[in-house]
Amino acid sequence: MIIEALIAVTFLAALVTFVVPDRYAGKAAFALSLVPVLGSLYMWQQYDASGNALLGGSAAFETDIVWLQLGQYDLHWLVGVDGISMPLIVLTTILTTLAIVSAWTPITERQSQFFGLMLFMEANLLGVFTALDFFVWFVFWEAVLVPMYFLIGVWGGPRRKYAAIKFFVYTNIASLVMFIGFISLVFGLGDSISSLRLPEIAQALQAGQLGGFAGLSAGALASVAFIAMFFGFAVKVPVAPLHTWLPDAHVEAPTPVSVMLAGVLLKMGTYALLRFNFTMLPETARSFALPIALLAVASVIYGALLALAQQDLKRIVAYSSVSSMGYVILGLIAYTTYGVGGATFQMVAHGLISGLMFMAVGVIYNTTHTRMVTDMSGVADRMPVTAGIFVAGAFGYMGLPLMAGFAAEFFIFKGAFESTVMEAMPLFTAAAMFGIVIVAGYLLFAMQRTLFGPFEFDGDYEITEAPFHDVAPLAVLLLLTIVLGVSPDIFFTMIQDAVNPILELGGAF
Amino acid sequence: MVPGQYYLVLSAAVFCIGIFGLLTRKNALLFLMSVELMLNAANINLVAFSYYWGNVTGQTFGLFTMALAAAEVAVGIGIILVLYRNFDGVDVTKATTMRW
Amino acid sequence: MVYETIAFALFALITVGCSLGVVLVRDIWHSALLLGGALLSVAVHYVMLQAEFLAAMQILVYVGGVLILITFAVMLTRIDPEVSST
Amino acid sequence: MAGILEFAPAIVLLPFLSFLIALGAGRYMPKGGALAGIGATAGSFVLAVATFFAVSGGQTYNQTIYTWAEGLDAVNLTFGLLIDPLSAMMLVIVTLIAFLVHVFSLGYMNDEGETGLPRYYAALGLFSASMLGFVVSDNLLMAFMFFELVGLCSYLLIGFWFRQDGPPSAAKKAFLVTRFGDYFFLIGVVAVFATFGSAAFAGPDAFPVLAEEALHGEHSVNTFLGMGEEAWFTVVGLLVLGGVVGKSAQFPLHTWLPDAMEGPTPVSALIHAATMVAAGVYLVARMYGFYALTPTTLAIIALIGGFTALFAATMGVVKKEIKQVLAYSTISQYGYMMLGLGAGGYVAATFHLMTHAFFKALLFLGAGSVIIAMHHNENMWDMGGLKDKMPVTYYAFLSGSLALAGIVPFAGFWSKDEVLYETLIHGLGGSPILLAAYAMGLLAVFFTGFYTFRMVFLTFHGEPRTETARNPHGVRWNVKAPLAVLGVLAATAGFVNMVPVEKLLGIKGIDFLHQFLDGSFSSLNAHHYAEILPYSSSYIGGEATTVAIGAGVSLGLALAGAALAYVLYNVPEPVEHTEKLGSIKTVLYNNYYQDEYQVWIATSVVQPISRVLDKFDQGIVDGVVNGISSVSLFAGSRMKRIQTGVVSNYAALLTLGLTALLLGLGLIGGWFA
Amino acid sequence: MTPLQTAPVWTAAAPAIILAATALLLLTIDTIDPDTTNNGLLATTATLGSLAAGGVAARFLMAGTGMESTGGAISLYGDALIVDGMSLFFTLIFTSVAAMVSVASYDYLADEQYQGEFYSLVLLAATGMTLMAMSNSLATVFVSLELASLPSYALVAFLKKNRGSVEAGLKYFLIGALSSAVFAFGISLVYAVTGSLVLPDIAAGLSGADELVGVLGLGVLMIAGGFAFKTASVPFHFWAPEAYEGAPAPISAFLSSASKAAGFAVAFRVFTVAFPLGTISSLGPGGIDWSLLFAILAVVTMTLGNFAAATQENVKRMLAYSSIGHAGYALIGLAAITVDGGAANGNVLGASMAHLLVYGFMNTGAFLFIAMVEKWGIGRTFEDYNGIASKAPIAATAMTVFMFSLAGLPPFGGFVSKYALFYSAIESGFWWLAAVGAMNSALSLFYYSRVVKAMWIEEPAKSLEIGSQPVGLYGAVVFAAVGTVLLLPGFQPVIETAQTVAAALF
Repeated sequence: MIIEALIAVTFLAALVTFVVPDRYAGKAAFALSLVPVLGSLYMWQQYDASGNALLGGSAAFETDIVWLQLGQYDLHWLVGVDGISMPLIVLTTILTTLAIVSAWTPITERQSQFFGLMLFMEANLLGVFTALDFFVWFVFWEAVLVPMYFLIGVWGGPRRKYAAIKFFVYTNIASLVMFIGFISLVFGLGDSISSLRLPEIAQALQAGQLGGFAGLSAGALASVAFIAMFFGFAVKVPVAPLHTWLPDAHVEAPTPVSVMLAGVLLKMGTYALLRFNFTMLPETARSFALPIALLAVASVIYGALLALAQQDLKRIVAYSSVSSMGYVILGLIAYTTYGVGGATFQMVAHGLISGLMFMAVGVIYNTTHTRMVTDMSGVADRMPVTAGIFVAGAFGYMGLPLMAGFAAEFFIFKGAFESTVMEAMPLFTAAAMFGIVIVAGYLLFAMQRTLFGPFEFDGDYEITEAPFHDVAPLAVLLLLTIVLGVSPDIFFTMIQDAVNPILELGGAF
Repeated sequence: MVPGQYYLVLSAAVFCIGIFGLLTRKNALLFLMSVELMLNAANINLVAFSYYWGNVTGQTFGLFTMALAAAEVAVGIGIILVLYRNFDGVDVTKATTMRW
Repeated sequence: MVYETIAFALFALITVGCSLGVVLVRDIWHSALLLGGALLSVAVHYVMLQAEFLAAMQILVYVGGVLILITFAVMLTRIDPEVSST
Repeated sequence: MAGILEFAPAIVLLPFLSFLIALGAGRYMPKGGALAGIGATAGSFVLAVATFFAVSGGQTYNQTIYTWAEGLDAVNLTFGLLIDPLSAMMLVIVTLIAFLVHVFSLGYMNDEGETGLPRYYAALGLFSASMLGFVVSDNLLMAFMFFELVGLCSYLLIGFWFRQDGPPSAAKKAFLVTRFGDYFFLIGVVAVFATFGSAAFAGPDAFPVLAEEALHGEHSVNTFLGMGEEAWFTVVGLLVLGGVVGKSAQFPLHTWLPDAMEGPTPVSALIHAATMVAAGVYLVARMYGFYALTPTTLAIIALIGGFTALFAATMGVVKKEIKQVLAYSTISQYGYMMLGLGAGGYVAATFHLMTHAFFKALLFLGAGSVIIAMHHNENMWDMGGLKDKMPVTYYAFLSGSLALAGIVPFAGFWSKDEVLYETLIHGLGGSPILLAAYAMGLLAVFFTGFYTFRMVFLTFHGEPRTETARNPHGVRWNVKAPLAVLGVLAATAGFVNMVPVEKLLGIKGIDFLHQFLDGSFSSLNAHHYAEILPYSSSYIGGEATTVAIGAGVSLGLALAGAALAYVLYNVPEPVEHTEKLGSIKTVLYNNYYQDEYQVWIATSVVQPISRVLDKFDQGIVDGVVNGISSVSLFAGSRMKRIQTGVVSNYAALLTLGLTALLLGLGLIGGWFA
Repeated sequence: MTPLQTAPVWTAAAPAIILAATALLLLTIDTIDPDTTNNGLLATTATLGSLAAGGVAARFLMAGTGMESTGGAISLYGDALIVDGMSLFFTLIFTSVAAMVSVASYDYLADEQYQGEFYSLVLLAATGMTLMAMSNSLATVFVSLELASLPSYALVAFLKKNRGSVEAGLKYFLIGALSSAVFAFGISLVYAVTGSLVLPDIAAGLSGADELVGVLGLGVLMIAGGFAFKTASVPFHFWAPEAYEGAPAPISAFLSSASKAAGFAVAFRVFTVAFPLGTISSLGPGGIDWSLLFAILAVVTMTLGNFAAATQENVKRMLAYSSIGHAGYALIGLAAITVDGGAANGNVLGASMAHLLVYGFMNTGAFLFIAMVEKWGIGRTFEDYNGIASKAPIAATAMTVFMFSLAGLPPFGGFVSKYALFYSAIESGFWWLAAVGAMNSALSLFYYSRVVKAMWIEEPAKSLEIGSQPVGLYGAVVFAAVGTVLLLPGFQPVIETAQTVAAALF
């Protein structure tokens, strides 16, 4: 029941925050958000699952209740946690709390609504990462979009309306396509399943129960469903060329929201890809290895090159997220312990680091009121601590060893290189790895121009060191990044435990 | 005995004339009259086939139709009168404040 | 048999003719009048189909009720004979 | 000294501790945290020396100490320590130089009133720690990780004066160029893992050993892309070499190094002598067992080395700033080391790595001393006549210069000569490529002698050419002491390995370094490498004759270069003689346009591509997305026009619709039959 | 056969009787005190009457009245009316909508005249709808349909000084008159072929219609047209945008929710009972494939509704078009019926019914929110809605719930009902229909979210003032919102009931 309690408490916290007066909303939300943090840490400490929750492994804190009997397939309230979701839950709660703190400065109006929505989103995110019934999962999955829509639309920048609508409609259409794909798969399974519980579906698929549907043979159906689902999730990830909502959303969103968007929401896409496409349809995934690897490499390189062309710090980080998530796709398609495990690890690592980068950009923005590279230089002169953390975060993003990003990327590269899904994987891996050079390029260029050099600033604002509560979340994230980089096993063992059953399916061993 | 098809043809003709009037005339009252014609076409069928089938169901329904036609006309004329008051006429094509 | 058919044809003609008149003549008064004719001829059909009661009702309700209502409405809504109908 | 090797981790951790102390508490400490760094590096040095002697005594250490990532059903990724003669030697060098640089920094930074000292000393501490971690790495992954950390530290230190325009730019360039090399290195690491399932340098799973066995058909490994084993090993070797080329500033990735002079001079000393640049060459030496298996790789290493040695030396001859000359000399000298490694002279290259560390650190610190004296003016044309004003600096510097130029009996002579000698005999043994490399290396000797003494003469001899040169700023003990130590070392370090003397005079047993490096792990010693090398040796006349000819020629060339410099520049009023070079001058001033083409690639190729892609992304990719919505909305706006507002039209459309349905359904249903 | 152990058979029609009686009671009250300015009594009476009828219907549903568990459908008045689960289910929709509309009208009509007539017309229309759901003969279908329509015409034109309202009334009436003529003619043709008007008898008489399949087909098509008018489906939808836009907003709510549902109720019954697909599609050479007909109508209706809604500037009109779109979704219930569908037929029909119930809440709520905005006198376009949330967050939250639920987003009732609908359609093999529906849902999100955007995201105009806090409207809107949300977790009983009662039709 702890999962239910966690979600319920978070919902409750959201409700409470909604009615707290604006002045206290930020502090209240922070205090309340500590409860889910503690809850998730407690879960982590009590965590006792083994194997993959979808493939016969035991899920921790599982609850299974029939919710809706509709037609042939019952809908269950089925939640549980395995090694793939546990780290993401911890990431979600911690990042939300930090994002809330980082919102104290920039959010100056309608605070109680803002913080309430943040918590509401957290609750739904927890639902996404714990739900093991398709329907429950989908409800949470979609419900995440609603607060995000408002968070961008109400508190965002000048073009926030466009960005919010674009984000909302784009991702919703993607969800729909995915939904259709998945449901057609369910129909292809016919009578071999009796509910939409993901473990049941996954196991039926492994048992070769998939039949034809809508005039498609079983194989064709698997391919069509795979493509539809991949499309749906790829938008969320986002994989180039389906990424164009992301820069707009990031640029317009207020910093704490960007943090959540990059830190957790993008992970929903990769998490779902892993849970659905790569777990349920391993053979199909393997047969699509070439296009998927191409997309992954394209995302990495294309995203990185785009980041190189940007003048807006947030846009740079936004495009670099596209690039980083490309690695995840590459890791997933590798079907090796290090590949898939590394991809999962990258979800957490990138969550922390991109959160850190967005927050750092935000702290600078709070003071300078601009994010344009061309508008400032030598900021490190006035904000040494922020700049220092910015530099550290940037190096983390570049994959500096002993920070989480390197661990994740190395795992992925290692896993992808030795992958057996196709002959040319080493070449794709090498191509994708070139991203680490470009990422260094644009981050170093950006830092050189904004942070270093003689101090110059055209605006009317006085540039001084950011307040403690702005810097503290940065420091915490940096610390977490380093801890995870020095000791990836904190999560990596757990992840592998849940990932390995997936690999056994496709005969990777 | 006149074959049923004849009545079908007759009623169809009347129905079509009704539709024709409805489509070509702008006067709301003529619209009403055309509808009356169409309803009568239905009634012709009903009565004719009531006769052929040898039950009174059709005739009974014909009565309902008449009554409802009358009620409809009453409501319609009410509406036409307010139309007249608001739009200074009974031209149905004049009331186009809402479109698209 | 033949008489019946002839009678049917005759009244069918009247019905159709009057109906056409309703929708074709310019003056709305004439339309109303022709509608009355059409309705009456329909009543004759009813009689031929052994639905005398319905025929009576047709005359009472339609010609007696509906037509008069329409006439009233025509009177009430008539602004200018030239533009009242086209 | 039993068990001293158990303390080896402390060698790495002490500087790391000083990093933490300086970062956290540096601002509250006297000297801005310098003392912590000095103490830590001194401690490390003591431990390193102890380790060195323990290793000399035959002890070794190869242990995993931390499992970084445990693989379930997959390989573990670990950290471990490998202490063998090579790493022990390197530990001593690094800790010594780091210690001296810390001391020197007291004079260069603290006494000059710099701000941000805690940051400086923290980075210095981390730099030392990273390099030491790299040196003791027992596997390629760990090596890579510390390799990268070294890169980070160089970035932080080169860009130390971030409030100016130059240093951040140079720092960025340094990191970026080396990152480009590291890209290949990382692929190499991954490939090694994928190929051998292990990246250990030593022990039963050592990948060089596995590779050797694989080539002998005793062990099977994974190869990729349909390549044979030897071809694949060559590819892997070259990939790792990418990192080496970047970090050790070999052609064509050497461009960052001259720019890196923007950093504080002690940092330059550290980077050039013992840490970052040395890391590349050290890596090749570390996994020499792997490189020795593939002749193609060796040939490429030798060629790169020889070419770089010559190439950089020619650029050094026209530079105006003292540190620039030194920078190019560094590139050139590392070229020699690469040449040595590529030519099969494992010991020779290692030897040169050692001697170079001493004399190059010396030269940089000496240059730093001069720069202090000159109030941070680095232009040699503004100096002159300094030898009387600062004799300690002068004699130390001269010792270093003689070593650099390769004048007997200074350290550089012995090591450089051995490198060239190894190249020569192996080249004669049937590898014409090596002969070409040898020729380049030999030619570079001349240039080295020339630019070295041009520098010495311009700086110290003649008449002072500016006011500052006449009244230089004094330097304190903290500058002089390191110079003195290194000056002695530069003069004497060569005696540990006097192979020519041994060969010519037949005195056995004075090639201490050879003996030292022959010890310990059987798969990691010089002896083993010599066995697996694909070279054979051949001599001109006898062995002794060859030695004599080689040494004579190189010494002669060095002296010739020095003499030319003497003629041209050891005059009271030296002038630039570059006009005589004609158009070559421009080329040399511009460093063969190496920078230009790399900048051109960055700004005129990559940036436009990224801009075009950005346009493409905003216009086409996003345009499609927006287009779909626009089309939908347009369709909607057309579709709603049906609703004309005229009720008659509605009736007509309704009838029409009904008719259409009637026709459609009727045709399907055959109602009209 | 008795609904309750001791009650006589006619009590099965109690919901309709209660509604009619309440309408008469309202007229009586109005007669006693025609000039009253306090409409609390009228609104309360109307609400209580609706609730009572709804309560009885719910009680019957739970008791299983007219369902197989208690002996099957109860037919009244010579098979003219029939009480079964489906009629009760729809009665529940009508009455809950009527109740919400009545409560909301308390504020909306505060300054209007003829309030007694208004409420009694609403309840009479509701009675007509209830009867529609109970009709078992084409005669009663026609009469009850007119009973529901005639008050609606008057209600739409209720604001007789308002040109929009009058125009809406006129158009509604004219198209309605035309449609009823078409409908009547269709009935006459069916009668001509089968010789009966009672639905099961028509089905029995179909077998001899091989010769006259064309006539029968035309009749069926015209009858479908009559229903299409009532449900605002293409091509009989033309009245809807104007009528919904021009009518008083509570009436728009009433028409677009209850009246539409009534149309579906009667269409479901007539087509499944009188024209069983198995029989009618095998007549003559090609038969009359009304499943195909509805499939076409469904696709065209939902596409047209959604596309036209996407570019509206007027929120009410946007909702009007969206309501057309939703008619398209509900049509899937008929379109996805197959000859050998078996249980799947009942499932898809039931899913459609369940969707109509959820739709009743969310759509009524949305229109009532518009009513509230009209009451505030803010304006009708999206721009006028800018920043409403800053002044009236609760109402705006409710409206947000309606919009997202209408778009089919979780976590609201509209999501699960749409899911059930599309799911059942796929189950019947009409995956392409579900796909079109889903695609349209995606498009609809765009315009629904525009409302939300306007309310929450846009800056309010300087002049934005919200005068009053209408209690009744707030109550109704919040009630609808709570209902919309609760229908997600509480969807189980709804869909179960709907599918059970729908299965009884086959």
